Amino acid sequence: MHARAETAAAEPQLDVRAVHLWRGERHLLRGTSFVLERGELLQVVGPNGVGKTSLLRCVAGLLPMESGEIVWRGRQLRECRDDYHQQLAYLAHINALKADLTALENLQYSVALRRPVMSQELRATFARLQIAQCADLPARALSAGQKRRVAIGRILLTRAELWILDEPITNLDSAGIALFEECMAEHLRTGGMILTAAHQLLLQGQPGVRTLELH
Amino acid sequence: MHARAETAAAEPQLDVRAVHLWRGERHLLRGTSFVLERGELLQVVGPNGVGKTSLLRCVAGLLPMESGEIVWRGRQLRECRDDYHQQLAYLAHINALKADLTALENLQYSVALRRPVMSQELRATFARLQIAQCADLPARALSAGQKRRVAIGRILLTRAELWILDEPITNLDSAGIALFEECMAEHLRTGGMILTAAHQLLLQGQPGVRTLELH
Amino acid sequence: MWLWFHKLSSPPYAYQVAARLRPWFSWSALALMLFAAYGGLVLAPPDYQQKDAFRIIYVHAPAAIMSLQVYVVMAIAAAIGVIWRIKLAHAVAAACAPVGAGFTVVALATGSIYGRPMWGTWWEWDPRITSELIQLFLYLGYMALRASFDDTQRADRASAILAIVGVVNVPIVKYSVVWWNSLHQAPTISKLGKPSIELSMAWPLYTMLLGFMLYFAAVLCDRVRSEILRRERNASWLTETVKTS
Amino acid sequence: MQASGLSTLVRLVIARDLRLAVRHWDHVVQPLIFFAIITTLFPLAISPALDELRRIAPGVVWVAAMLASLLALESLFRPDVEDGTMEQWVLSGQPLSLLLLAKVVTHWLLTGLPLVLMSPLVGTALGMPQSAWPVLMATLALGTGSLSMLGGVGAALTVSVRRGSVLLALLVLPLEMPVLIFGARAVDLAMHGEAVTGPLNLLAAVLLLFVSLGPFAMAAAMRVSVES
Amino acid sequence: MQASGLSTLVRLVIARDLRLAVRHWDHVVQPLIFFAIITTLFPLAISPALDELRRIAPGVVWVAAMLASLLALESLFRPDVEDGTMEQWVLSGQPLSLLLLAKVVTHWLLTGLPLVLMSPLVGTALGMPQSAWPVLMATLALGTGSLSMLGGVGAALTVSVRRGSVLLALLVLPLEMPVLIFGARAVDLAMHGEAVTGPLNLLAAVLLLFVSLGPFAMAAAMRVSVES
Ligand code: HEM
Ligand SMILES: Nc1ncnc2c1ncn2[C@@H]1O[C@H](COP(=O)(O)OP(=O)(O)OP(=O)(O)O)[C@@H](O)[C@H]1O
Ligand SMILES: Nc1ncnc2c1ncn2[C@@H]1O[C@H](COP(=O)(O)OP(=O)(O)OP(=O)(O)O)[C@@H](O)[C@H]1O
Ligand SMILES: [Mg+2]
Ligand SMILES: [Mg+2]
Repeated sequence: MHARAETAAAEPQLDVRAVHLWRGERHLLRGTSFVLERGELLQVVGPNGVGKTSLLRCVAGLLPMESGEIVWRGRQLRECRDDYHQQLAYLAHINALKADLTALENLQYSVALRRPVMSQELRATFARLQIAQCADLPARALSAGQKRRVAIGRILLTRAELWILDEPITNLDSAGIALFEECMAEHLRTGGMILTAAHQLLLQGQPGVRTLELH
Repeated sequence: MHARAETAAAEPQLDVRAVHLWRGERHLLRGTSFVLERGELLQVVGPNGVGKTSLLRCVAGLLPMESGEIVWRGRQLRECRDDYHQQLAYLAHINALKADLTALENLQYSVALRRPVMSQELRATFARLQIAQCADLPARALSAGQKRRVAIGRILLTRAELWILDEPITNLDSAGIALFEECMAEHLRTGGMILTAAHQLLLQGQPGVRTLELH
Repeated sequence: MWLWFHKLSSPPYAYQVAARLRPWFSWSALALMLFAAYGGLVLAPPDYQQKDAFRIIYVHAPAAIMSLQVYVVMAIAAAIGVIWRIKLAHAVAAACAPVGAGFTVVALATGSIYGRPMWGTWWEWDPRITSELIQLFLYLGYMALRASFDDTQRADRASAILAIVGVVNVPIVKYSVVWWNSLHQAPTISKLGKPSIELSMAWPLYTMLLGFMLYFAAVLCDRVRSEILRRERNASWLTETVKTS
Repeated sequence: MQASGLSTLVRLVIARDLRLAVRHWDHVVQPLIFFAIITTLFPLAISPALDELRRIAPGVVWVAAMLASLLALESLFRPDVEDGTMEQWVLSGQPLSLLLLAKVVTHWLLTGLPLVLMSPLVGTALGMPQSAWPVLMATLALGTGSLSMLGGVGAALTVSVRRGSVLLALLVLPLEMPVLIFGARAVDLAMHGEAVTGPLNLLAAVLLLFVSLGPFAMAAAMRVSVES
Repeated sequence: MQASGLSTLVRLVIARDLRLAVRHWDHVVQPLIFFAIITTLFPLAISPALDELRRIAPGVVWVAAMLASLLALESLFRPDVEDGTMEQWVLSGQPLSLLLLAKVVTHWLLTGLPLVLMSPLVGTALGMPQSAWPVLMATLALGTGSLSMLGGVGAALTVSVRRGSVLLALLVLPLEMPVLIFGARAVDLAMHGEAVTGPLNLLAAVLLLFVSLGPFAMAAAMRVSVES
C-alpha cells in the first residue's frame, strides 16, 4: 500500500489498460486503453452501439470486464473501490430522479450521501442551471430537458474530481448546452477530469480536450 | 357528418385552434394554433420546458386540453378519435420497446396491430436503418441509439400519414441523423405530414418545412 | 329544467347557491334530529322483547340507510361527470365519499353495539354485516384512489369508474337479509306499504332519517364549496367573488 | 377499418403475451408454487388436526387462489404501461377494450387455469374428499375467471399509481368477497354431498356480468391511466 | 471518509423514505387495510362459527400479517433500482449495507409497526381473548421485523427480475415458515394461558440473526442486481 501511495505521484490519475469486453456473442471492446490526467476532457466517440456506454460503465466499475486493468492513482480499481467511487460522479443515460420527490429534494438526498449540503447551495445551483422555477416541482412534472439539467446539477454538487458522463447533453436546448460547456470548462480549470460519451463534440479545440474513437 | 365530409376537401388536413393548457399552476400553452397540410413538416422549437411535448401529446389526443379545438379533416378530434389514430404514428421520449422481446418481435407485434406485415418487410426496414445485426437481440441488450432506431422503424412501418415525433434524433449518431432525414424527406414527398419537437432543426430550407416557436 | 341544470353546473353559480342553501339545511337538520331523538328516547314505548336496547336503532337504521343512499348519489354524480364532462358533478362525488364513509362507520359501530345485547356478540360474519363492511372498504378505496393521483382531472375520471363499478354492492347490502337467512333484522321500515312496527316507534325513525338526509345535504354544500375553491383556485371569477365578499 | 380484423387482433395480443411468458417460463409456474405455499402455510400455522383442516379446507384453498391471482395481477398491465407500449395501443385506433380483454384472457390462461388444474392436489393435501373435486375445480374456474376480469379493471385503474399493488388489493379484494363466499360455500356443500347448482349458477352469472361489462370499464380506466 | 458520518447517512436515508411515504400518506395505510381485508376474508370463506374462528385465529392473523408485509416488500427496492437511484448509491462510495439497512428499517416502521399496533383489533374480531394481546403484538413485532430483513435480501436478489414479486414470495415465504410456526404457536399457547417464553426467545434469536447477517447479503445481492 504505502509504497504504491508514494509512487502514485509519478502515475497518471486514471490509467485504463487494454480493456477487453464481451457482450453476449459480441467482442465489443478490443483492448481499449487511455490515460486521463488532471484538467483533461476525453470524449469517447463512435457510431451507435460501438460500446461507448459499456466502456464508461466498465471504468465506473459498474460492469465487470473480460481482461485488462483500470488503475486509479496507482492502485487497481478493485482494491480501492470505495475511495475511487468517492472521487467519482457518474451520469447515465437515465437521470436517477425520484418522480415523487421535488427536484430540490432529489438533489438534497443524493448529494448529502456524499457530503453535507445546505439548501442555499442547492438553490444556487438550480439558478445557475436556469431551472430555479422547477426546484419545488415533483420530478415527474419536469420536462425531459429539465430532468437532464437536474441530473447535471447533481454532478456539479457532488464535487467529485472525476466526471463520467454518458451523452450528457441529451434533451438539452442550445442554451443548456452552452451552459453545460461552461460548467465543464470550469471543472477542468480547477483540475478536474471528465470522461464523456458523445455524438456532438464539446469544448472543441480547447487545451486538454481529446477524443477517443471507438470502432 | 356527411355535410362535414364533403366540405372536408376545402378544410386543411390538421387544424389546431387556440389550444390552452394548464399544467399544475402553470399556464403552459396560451392559444397555440397552427395548420398542417400534406407534404408539410412543422418543427416545434423552444427552450426546455416550454411545452413542446405537452403540445404534441395534446395533438395526439393523449392529453386533455383546457380549451381550444383540434380539427382533423373537418371533424373534431373527439368525434373521430379512432379514424384519426389509425392515420397517426407517435414517437415519444421513451421508445415503447419490450425489453424481453427481440427487436424484430417488438416491431412485428406493434406494427401488426395496425396492418398485416411480413417479416421480410421488417428485416428490410432494419437493414435500411443499419441495425440488421440487432434484429434478433433482446431489446434490453440494445444500445440507446439502437433502441431509438428500432422505435423509428416502427414509425416507418406503420404507414401512417401523420407522424408526431418528440425529439426523434435523441441518442442518434450523425449517420443516423442523416438517415432519418432521408426517411422524413421521402415521407413528405409521398404526401405525408410530420409534426416534431426539436432542438436541432432538420431538413433546413426544404419546401414545406416550417418551424413553430413556443415562448 | 335542462337550462337550469346547465346553469347550476357552472361553478360560480353553484358556489353561491350552495352558500345560500347551507344554513337552511343545517338548522332544519339539527331541529329534526333533536326532535326525533326526544321522540325516540323518551316518547317511544320500550320494545316488548328488546327492552330499551332497541332505541339505538334510531341512530343505527338511518345511518345505515344513508350509508347506501350516499353511495348511490356519489355514483350518479360520477356518472354524470363522466358522460357530460361536468366538473361540478365530479366535485360533488368527491365531496360525498367521506360523508358516506362516516355514515357507514356509524352504522357498523352502532350495529355492533346493538348486536351485543341482541345476538350476544360484537361481531358476526353475517352477509349484511359483511357487505356493509365491504361498503366501507369501497368508500376507503375510492378515497385512496383519488388521493393517489396528483392531477385532479385524472383523479376524477379514474375514481368515477370505480364508483360506478362499486354500485354492484349496494343491492347486495340492501337485500342480503332477504337473499340469505341472516341474523340481521329483516327490513321493517324501508318496506313501503305497511310498516310492521307500530307508529309510535316508527315516526321518530323517519324523522331521524329525514334529519340525517338534511345533515348530509348541509355537509355536502360545505364540501362542494371547498372542492370548487380548490379546483378553481386560479379562475378569474373566484378572485372577484373573494374581493367582493 | 383498414386494419387487420378483430379476431386477428385478439390472436396477435394472445400470441405476444404467450411468447413473453415463454421467454420467462419460470414466471408462469410461480403463481402455482405460491398457491401451494399458502395452502401449506395454514396447516402449519393452525393445529394440524386433519378433521379440523378438512373443515376449513375450502376456505383456505379459495383464499389462496384469490391471493395468488391477485399477486399475479400486479404484472398484468404495469410493464406495458411503464415502457410506453400501452400508450401505443391507445393510439393504435383499434378497439382498446378488445385488446385488453385479450390480454386478460391470456393472463387467465397463464395464472388462473393452472390453479384450477392444480386444486385437486392441494385439496387432497388438506384432506378434501375426492367427491368434492369436480365442484372445487368448477367453482375455481368460474371464480378465477371473474377475479381476472375484475382484477383487470382494478389494475387498469391503479397501474399509473406508485405502489399501486396494495391499492389494487384494496380495491379488488372487497369486490371479490361475494365470489369467495359463494365459491367456498359451494365446495363446502359438495363436501357434505349436498346440491351446489345454486351457488354455481350465481358464480356463472357473476362471471358473465364481469366479462360483458369489464372490458369497457378497463378501456376507460386505461385511457385515464395513460394520458398525463 | 470525506463524507458525512455513518449516523448522518442513516438519518438521511430514513428521512428521505419517510418523506416519500408522507408524500403518499395513503400508501402507508394501505398495507393495514390489506391486512384487515385478508383477516375478514377468512371468516367469510370458513364457516363463521365464532368458537371455530377462535381456534384458527392465531394462524389467520399471522398469515395475513405475513402476506401484507410481503406485498409491501415489492416496493422496497424496485423503484430505486428502476429509476437509477440505486446505481448512484452503489457508486456513492458509502457503505451500501448500511444504506440498505436504513431503508429496511424505515420500511418496517411504515409497514410492520402499524400491523403490530393494529393486530389486537383484528384479533378481537376473530374472537381472540384480551389476555392474548401482549403476546400477539410481541410475536408480530419480532416476526414482521425478521420478515422485513429477510424480505430485504429477497428483494435485493429479485429486484432486477421481471415479475420478481412472485419470485420474491417464493424465496421469502418458505424461509419465513419457522417464524410463522413459532409465532402462531406462541399466540396459541397464550390463548390457553400457558408460558410463551420459549417461542418468544426463539423469534428474538431469529431476528437477531437476520439483522446481523442480512445487510451484507443485501449489499452483495444489490451489487449484482445493479451491474449490467
Ligand atoms: C355491525 C352490525 C350491523 C350492521 C353492519 C348493520 C347494517 C344495517 C344496514 C346496512 C341496514 C340498512 C338496511 C336498509 O337500508 O334497508 C340496517 C338496518 C337495520 N338494522 Fe342493522 N346492522 C347491524 C346490526 C344490527 C343489529 C344487532 C340489529 C338489531 C337486532 C339491527 C337492526 C336493524 C334494523 C331494525 C334496521 C332497520 C331495518 C329496515 O327497516 O330497513 N342491526 N342495518
Ligand atoms: N447479449 C448481447 N449479444 C450481442 N450483442 C450485445 C449483447 N448485449 C449488448 N450487445 C451489444 O453491445 C452494444 C452495447 O453498446 P453500448 O450501449 O455501449 O453502445 P453505445 O456506444 O453506448 O451506443 P449509443 O451511442 O447508442 O449509446 C450494442 O451494440 C449491443 O448490440
Ligand atoms: N404540476 C405542474 N406544476 C407546474 N408546472 C408543471 C407541472 N407539470 C408540468 N409542468 C411544467 O410543464 C412543462 C412541461 O413541458 P414539456 O414537457 O412539454 O416541455 P418540453 O417543451 O417538451 O421540454 P423539453 O424540451 O425539455 O422536452 C414543464 O416546464 C414543467 O415544469
Ligand atoms: Mg450509450
Ligand atoms: Mg419534451
